Amino acid sequence: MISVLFFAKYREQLGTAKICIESSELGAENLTVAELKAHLSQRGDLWATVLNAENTLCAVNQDIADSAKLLSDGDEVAFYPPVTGG
Amino acid sequence: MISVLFFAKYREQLGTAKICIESSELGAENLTVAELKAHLSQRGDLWATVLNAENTLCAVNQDIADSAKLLSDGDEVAFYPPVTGG
Amino acid sequence: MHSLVQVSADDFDVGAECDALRAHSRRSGAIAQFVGVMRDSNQGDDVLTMELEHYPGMTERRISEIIERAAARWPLFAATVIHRVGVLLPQDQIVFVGVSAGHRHDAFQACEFIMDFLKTEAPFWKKERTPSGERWVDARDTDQQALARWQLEL
Amino acid sequence: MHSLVQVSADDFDVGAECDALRAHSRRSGAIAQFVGVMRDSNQGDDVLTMELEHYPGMTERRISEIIERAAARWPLFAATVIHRVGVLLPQDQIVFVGVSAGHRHDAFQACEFIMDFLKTEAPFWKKERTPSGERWVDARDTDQQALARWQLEL
Repeated sequence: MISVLFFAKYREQLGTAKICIESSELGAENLTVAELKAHLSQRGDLWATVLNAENTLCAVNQDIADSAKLLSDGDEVAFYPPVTGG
Repeated sequence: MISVLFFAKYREQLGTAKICIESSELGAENLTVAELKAHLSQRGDLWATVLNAENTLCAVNQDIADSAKLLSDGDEVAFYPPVTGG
Repeated sequence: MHSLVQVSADDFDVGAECDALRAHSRRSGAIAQFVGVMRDSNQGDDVLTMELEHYPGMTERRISEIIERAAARWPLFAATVIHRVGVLLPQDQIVFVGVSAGHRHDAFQACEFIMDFLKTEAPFWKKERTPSGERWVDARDTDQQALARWQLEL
Repeated sequence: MHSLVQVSADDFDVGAECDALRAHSRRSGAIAQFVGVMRDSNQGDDVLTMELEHYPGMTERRISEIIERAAARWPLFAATVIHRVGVLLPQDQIVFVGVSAGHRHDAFQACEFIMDFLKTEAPFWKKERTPSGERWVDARDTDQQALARWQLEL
């Protein structure tokens, strides 16, 4: 199972803070972040827009990750807009 | 009358924090700082050494001044070593 | 080096944090600090309240990692980073960064370095409530540009 | 711009000074602060106490003038400089410089600028008491060198 978190504007736009996806549902064993994005984009235009926006950031297990990052069962993936703290 | 102040190491070395010099004693009406130094240097070797040390700083009426600065009656002149605050 | 990272809804006491840095710095002498304060306006609009969201766990990790990078670059005695989350009002304190070092220039540099990277890497997001409604604050190009300095300067 | 200069034997409260800067900064958002702390050693010797002498009147004038130069160079909302005199013990606070500005880089720059010029222009002198006797602290070349930055940078 992979957990996928959404923050801030994305959390509001998608109406969810966290989804859990069973490995069986993903169809492949070791997906990349890009492949996870493609899979989630099937959920609708809004998902495709948020996930593929140029400035969407991704973290895997709380470390910043790029699209080529390979995922494993149990990983925590997060998608979020540029940060605005401080 | 001109007041002359000494600070820190110079105050200790000369054994005085402040002297007052009557205009009549100075011999001239409008002395420069350099002339005041020459006048005070007559007080002894220690005075000459302190006043003519390369890094001795001077202020006239609490503004930093150089040797060419012209003094007037009532002025407050200060001689001090490089500062070490902060 | 002693470091402290705190992310919480609670306000912080700048005097107490400075005292703590001082206690870790008998041989240091120089403490540089930054306090970020909530403004009462942004982009021409009054801001009534601001809500700060973050990514619990990752936030603390990223801040600790930024402090480690600063400590690798400048000799530091101690560093403290406190960031608030939740609802804030104008003039509330948002963030504290404090650094103690042997030399004041190192303390200033490390403090500003930590702030600059916190601004661009730590997962916090601000939502403003203005008289005309709520809006998420957009990231600013100037914060990205501020990072360029740290590649050029020593 | 609001400015405060205080030279006194009394200790200062960093938290209260930060609060005061905050109160003058509804539209600012960025407060940079420096606290100088007495070290327990210098040039390899233990320092038991330190006595700070100054030139009353001139000290305050020079510090005010340094703040004005900083305010002419960066847009500032408020600046506070507090410097202690008299006898201090290791870990005692010596100096506080706090600056609030619209942008954090301006606040950092102005704060460091004020410290650098205070170090070289404000008439303070330190005398240390070590186990082997008293000595006046010598001015450091590095403090003069620090000024060079302000001619080069903007």
